[in-house]
Amino acid sequence: MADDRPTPLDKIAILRSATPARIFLPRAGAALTTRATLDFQLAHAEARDAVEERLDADRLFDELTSRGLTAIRVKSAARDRRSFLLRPDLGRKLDDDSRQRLKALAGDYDLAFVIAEGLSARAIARHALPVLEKALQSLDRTSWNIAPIVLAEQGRVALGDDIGETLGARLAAVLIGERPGLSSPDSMGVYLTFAPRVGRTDAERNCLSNIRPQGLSYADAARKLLYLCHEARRRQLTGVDLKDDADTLPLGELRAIDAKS
Amino acid sequence: MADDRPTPLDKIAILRSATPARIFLPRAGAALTTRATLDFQLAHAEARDAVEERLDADRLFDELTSRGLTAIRVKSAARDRRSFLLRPDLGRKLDDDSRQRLKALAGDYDLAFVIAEGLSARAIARHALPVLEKALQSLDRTSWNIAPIVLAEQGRVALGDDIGETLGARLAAVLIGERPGLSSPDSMGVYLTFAPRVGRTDAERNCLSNIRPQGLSYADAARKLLYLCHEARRRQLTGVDLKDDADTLPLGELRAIDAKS
Amino acid sequence: MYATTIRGTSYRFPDLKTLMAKATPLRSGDCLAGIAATSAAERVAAQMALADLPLSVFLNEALVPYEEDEVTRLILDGHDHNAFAPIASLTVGDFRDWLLSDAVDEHALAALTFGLTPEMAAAVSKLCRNQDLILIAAKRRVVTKFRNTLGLRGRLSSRIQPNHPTDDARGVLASAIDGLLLGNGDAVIGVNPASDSPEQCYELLSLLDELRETLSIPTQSCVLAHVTTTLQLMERRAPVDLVFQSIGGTQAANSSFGIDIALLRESREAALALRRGTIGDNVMYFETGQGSALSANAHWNCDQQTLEARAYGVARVLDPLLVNTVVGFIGPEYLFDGKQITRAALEDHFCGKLLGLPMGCDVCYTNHAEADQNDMDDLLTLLAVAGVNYVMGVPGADDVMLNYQSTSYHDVLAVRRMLNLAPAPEFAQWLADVGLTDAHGELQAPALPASFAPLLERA
Amino acid sequence: MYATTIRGTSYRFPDLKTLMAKATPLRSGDCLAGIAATSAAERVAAQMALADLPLSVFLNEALVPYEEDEVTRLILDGHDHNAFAPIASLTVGDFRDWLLSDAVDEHALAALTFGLTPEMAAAVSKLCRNQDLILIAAKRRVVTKFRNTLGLRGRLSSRIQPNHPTDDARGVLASAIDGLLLGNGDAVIGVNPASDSPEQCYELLSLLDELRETLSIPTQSCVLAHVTTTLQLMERRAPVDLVFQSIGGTQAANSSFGIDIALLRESREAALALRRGTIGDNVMYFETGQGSALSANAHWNCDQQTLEARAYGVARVLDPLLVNTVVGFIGPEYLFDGKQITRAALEDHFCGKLLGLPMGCDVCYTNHAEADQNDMDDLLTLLAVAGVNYVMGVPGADDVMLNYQSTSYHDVLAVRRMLNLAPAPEFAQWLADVGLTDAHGELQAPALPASFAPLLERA
Ligand code: B12
Ligand code: B12
Repeated sequence: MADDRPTPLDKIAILRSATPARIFLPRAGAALTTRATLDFQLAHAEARDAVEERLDADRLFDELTSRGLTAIRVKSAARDRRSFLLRPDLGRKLDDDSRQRLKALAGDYDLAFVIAEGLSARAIARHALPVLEKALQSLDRTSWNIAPIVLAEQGRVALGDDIGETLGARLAAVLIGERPGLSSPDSMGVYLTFAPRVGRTDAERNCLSNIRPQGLSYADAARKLLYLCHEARRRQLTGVDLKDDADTLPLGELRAIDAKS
Repeated sequence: MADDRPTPLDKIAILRSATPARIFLPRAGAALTTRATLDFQLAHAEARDAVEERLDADRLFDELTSRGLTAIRVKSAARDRRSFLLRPDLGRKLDDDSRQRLKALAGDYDLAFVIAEGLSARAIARHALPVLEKALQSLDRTSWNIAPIVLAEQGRVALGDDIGETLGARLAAVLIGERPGLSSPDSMGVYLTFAPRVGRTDAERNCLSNIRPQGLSYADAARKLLYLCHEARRRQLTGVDLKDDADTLPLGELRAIDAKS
Repeated sequence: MYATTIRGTSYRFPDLKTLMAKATPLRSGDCLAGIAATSAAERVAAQMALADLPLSVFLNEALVPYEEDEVTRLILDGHDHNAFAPIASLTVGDFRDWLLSDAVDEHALAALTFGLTPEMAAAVSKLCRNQDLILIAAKRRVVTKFRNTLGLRGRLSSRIQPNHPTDDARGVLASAIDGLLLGNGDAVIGVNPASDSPEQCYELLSLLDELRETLSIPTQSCVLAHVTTTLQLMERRAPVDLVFQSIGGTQAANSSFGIDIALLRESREAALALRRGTIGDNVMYFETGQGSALSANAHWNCDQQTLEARAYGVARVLDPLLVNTVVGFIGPEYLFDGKQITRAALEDHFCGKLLGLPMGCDVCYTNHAEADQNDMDDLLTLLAVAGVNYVMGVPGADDVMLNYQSTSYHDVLAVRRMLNLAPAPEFAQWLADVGLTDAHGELQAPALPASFAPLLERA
Repeated sequence: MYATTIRGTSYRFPDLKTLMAKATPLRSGDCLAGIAATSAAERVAAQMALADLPLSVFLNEALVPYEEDEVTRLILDGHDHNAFAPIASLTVGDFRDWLLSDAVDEHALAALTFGLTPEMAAAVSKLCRNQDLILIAAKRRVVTKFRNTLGLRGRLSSRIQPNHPTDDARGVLASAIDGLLLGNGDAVIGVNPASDSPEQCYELLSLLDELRETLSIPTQSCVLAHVTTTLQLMERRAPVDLVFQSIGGTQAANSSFGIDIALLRESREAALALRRGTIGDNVMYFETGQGSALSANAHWNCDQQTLEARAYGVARVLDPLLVNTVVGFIGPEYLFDGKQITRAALEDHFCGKLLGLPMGCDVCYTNHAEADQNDMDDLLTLLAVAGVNYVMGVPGADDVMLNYQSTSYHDVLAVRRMLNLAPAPEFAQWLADVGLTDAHGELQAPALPASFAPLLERA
């Protein structure tokens, strides 16, 4: 019944695989066909569930330590999922107990990694560890003193400021679950902030987004992060004045620069 | 600024007092003027509060007994205001304890009065007692055996069926708070049901509505109720087959008929 | 048994009515009845299963037993197989696509009318987004006549609802005049009587008739008493234009209203016999609204929207002039908030139109619901885009007798202006003739037409 | 100190910004900020006090300190006292009546533009019902030009938003072609780059420019990178049609975005110098949205809607081609559900139009908000009635990079049909020329115009 629009357009069909976007959907009059409409509704139902999911932090913590990484678990001041969603201020601040425990670990760190479920626990469960590992592999550990990995529950991006400041880190990289999309319930972002401290604005950070198999690959994410970390240290800043020019340099060269710096 | 529509229409202005309705409101273009709009919003805020109000049942109970009336307090199965609003089934049924206590009073009654706050506690607080008293005055107590007055919390109209059946009354009159309107937060209704029992439909009851000073007066309400009670007993029914023809008879005549019946 | 599997999870629905209920967008009434989907995923699963169902299933599986319900009998016995032919082979999902498709126009929809059962209309509505409900309904106009022509494209009519807590004649008159001065009242001037007194209803009927006659208004009047009262009054030769009645979607619901189909037919015959219509003989006025069957425990575990569509099945065999879903009227136990009210209104209007009814809507809410005037503004606009036949005009949107908020005379003006809609043609002409509107149909600065003067003398 | 007394209870508001906040319809962001009214009664009290306030108060009491905020300085220093004259003596309440009145038409509103401060627009919007917001906004059209004419009455334009999680050229191209085939893209073909790499942005710009050139589409393209990136790229002579930037309503908010007004002006000059516009030189594209200032703790305890209007105060001095409130984009902490999103969108569109901006709206929601596609259907329809300049066209409404739901190419089609709206005239002509639409502007059955072939060869 529907005017199955794309069918005659064989030439175009080859483009369909080029994007996960819902392109070339058939139309019924001026609307989507029933099938496309219901697919959408289903995806919405699933994405809603994804928002409610919580991270299995015990498990991730075990995985971190079993890989020989020192890690510490903290919580933001948001007590439950609803207060996390409606009170971003709470998700940006450590709870008192966490702050005390972090303080005890304070030191002279070049870089602190923070893993926060943010709005997608699934993203973190899937991608945090691989990206972290790749990043740690690339970094020259003789020149980068890395703080214990901080695994944070109910955290927003700016929680990294509080954590970085408390730990005394010169750079904080927050791996965080981006809000779940209809076709991408597990997208991860990394936000990098030089001289993290409470009150930093987003203009003072850099961002890598859409990290997941269908988006920015683990390898590319780690490479770009390496570039940004290096440049952040060299130029003593992150934010709008630091652009992601990683693509202009091959990874080998990057590593070389990094080792020198 | 607004085209103050009614002002030139002096002739019409005299009609304004004929109704509490919001007539002859000035317009601004195709809309109400700011003043009229805000008056409306205020009334809405107030009406919303009225829905939440609960009846001071202790006080009403004391007033009933201090007038020498035998009364009993019962509750519907609705526990709180929200469940009352969203679960009419609960508001139509006695809770277990109330049922037991009512059963103990069961007898051979011609008429049971039920007072239920329904959707407007204010209506009941203001109008239940005066209407009840006027009704009781009119009824010939030698021919009408009246059950103890039942004061019910969180009750819907059909709670009278459960109560009437439990008490063994041949007729139940439920005085109930109608939903609060914007200009009438305290409107009371009376629903009369012959041979009340659980499962009666609304087609089997009669209704007097809009009882309040700006609506049906206490005296008229009592008069109409008397007529309906009388006819209900005479014709052994209430509902669509019984029309309110009280107006065709003067009160004296009604009383006379009542005494005879 | 109906079932569907989504990514490994399988969902089962024991029968058609359960499937229909689970496929319904969330609303409090279905939750109250205990038949709503328990998760968004289950709801989509039900919609997918429903989409794959052939429409003809509804001719074979009755949601309310044929033997026990005269509405079911009316629906199934009255089904027009020829009209059904164009869609006979479609699934419910295909049917939605068919309705939306460019090829299906006003005529195709009109031809389909009696080929469609209310349950089919309800089913397809459950697969429609609000946008679809608007797009499809906008294709279909249903035109009816009594003393004027209602429902034409580009028109929006309104009922003047001049209710008064004691049915006071002057009070009713005042409200009605207010409405007329604001260009309202072409659908009907209709009073809900506060009392059940036939005497009082007679007086109201006479009052409205006199008003209409005095001003020569090409419209109709109505006193919305119980049909049995109106029948009595017609016997007494009261000036009854339209017979009003609330109706529901099951025999049991109607019986809780004290009516059945025979009684409705009888009242229609009686009204027709009065021959008061000048240009048409649509003499019935029905009101409906989701939740009434459930409230009367007369719902057979069907979802409230399907039952609402079935009420339209009753209405349409009686050729009404006006049908009106009083959508937010009862309260939050059936439609919780502005969102549910909006969805229900669009569904009702859509189903009613598909079934061939001259649908109006009482865009309204009570003070115990989670809704406000902004929700009504939105809904009124959406319905006007969807081509609703008429809406209510209540002074200041505040009904001082029924205790709820509806649309105001001003709202009608506003929406007509917003979407360039005019009143019924005969009524528009009258407004111009008495000087209430200018050459462009725009309402004039306030002035009392000369013809109104005698009326006021007496008031 | 502002105060009002209602039936004996007196309500006090220490300053103008508190009064404004308390007078705002309920929304989660103001609750989060701790400045919302705590009861419906307090809200009405604030609205009543606000209604009685002379508009001129806003020229004397700054909500954000003049000394500390360049946006305040921009607003107050740029106020046009002559244009303000017609309303100089009005209260905020009177001003609402004035805006609604029959006498005030499109020209009166256009003349008023720079006589109005953003705070005045915000204030009056708080007294408006949704219907008023629609009625008034519909009077005002704002027309802008670059390669086509946007914002004319009876037109609805759309942005093709062909985002891709890795900025893949073929993926972006595929989405863009889909949009064009569905008649979208007259406002702009605009990609949000997933990465912050200037190199990647350059490639996207070249891709879009080639697409537009190859097909001779009378439209413009944009890569929505940070303005500093776009500035760099313009220096490198990348084909930049429009400069994009997110903006906020306070200096602090803008600084949290890494921008200030001087930077915006500089970028505008750079874009103008490229002389790429053929029929006009509106070269800026701004996005805004309630909540961004609060999120950056840059809100000075002002309500989010007032700050949103102030962002328009920034935008309008830069003569943008497009401004777009991304209304439900951030999440439930600022706009909780469909109802709040709808209200905010109508307010934003209203304020933007009054302030003279070519307002579009990203009718959208995230999956953590209490909203769904039905809410968007409603809102899109309402905005189209209100005369919104343009909306987004996202394939299947699902942005696979930004992770939220917006309006689809199909939605644009649907609403154009529903309300009989056409694309920008030059673009409509192009659609007809390449054979995508028929003589009535209706989209044709699917077929690939010959001109698209070479493009696909290379893809
Ligand atoms: C809501 C309402 C309805 C709803 C009821 C559904 C529901 N679940 O609530 C609907 C739309 C179905 C309805 C239908 C009718 N109603 Co009605 N309804 C009202 C209204 C606006 C509010 C009632 C209320 O607040 N009740 C209080 C709450 C706390 O109690 P409840 O248990 O939840 O409500 C029950 C009763 O209200 C009952 N009910 C509702 N209407 C009627 C009418 C009669 C005659 C009876 C006996 C019972 C009854 O239904 C409810 C569920 O059991 C009143 C007006 C008012 N200001 O009160 C008119 C009102 C009571 N209804 C009226 C009428 C005439 C009718 C109809 C007969 C109209 C018709 N011609 O069909 C029908 C049929 C009623 C029936 N016999 O079943 C008249 C009664 C006049 C009179 N003095 O007899 C009133 C006063 C309005 C009017 N003037 O038109 N109604
Ligand atoms: C929501 C959002 C916004 C909101 C943020 C407000 C808020 N309170 O959430 C608004 C609309 C204000 C916004 C603005 C901008 N954003 Co933004 N935004 C997003 C989005 C859609 C979701 C972010 C998310 O889920 N965060 C996770 C939650 C759990 O954490 P959160 O603490 O609540 O979120 C914080 C961060 O998201 C941060 N943030 C948001 N955007 C950006 C951008 C940059 C560069 C940085 C450092 C931080 C940042 O703001 C939030 C509050 O602090 C992402 C796309 C995506 N798929 O993730 C783009 C995205 C992160 N934003 C992007 C851009 C470019 C911008 C702008 C620079 C655009 C512009 N030209 O002005 C501006 C300015 C940002 C700044 N410097 O402040 C890009 C970043 C590209 C990159 N790799 O650097 C992304 C990937 C989208 C895109 N491709 O266009 N954004």
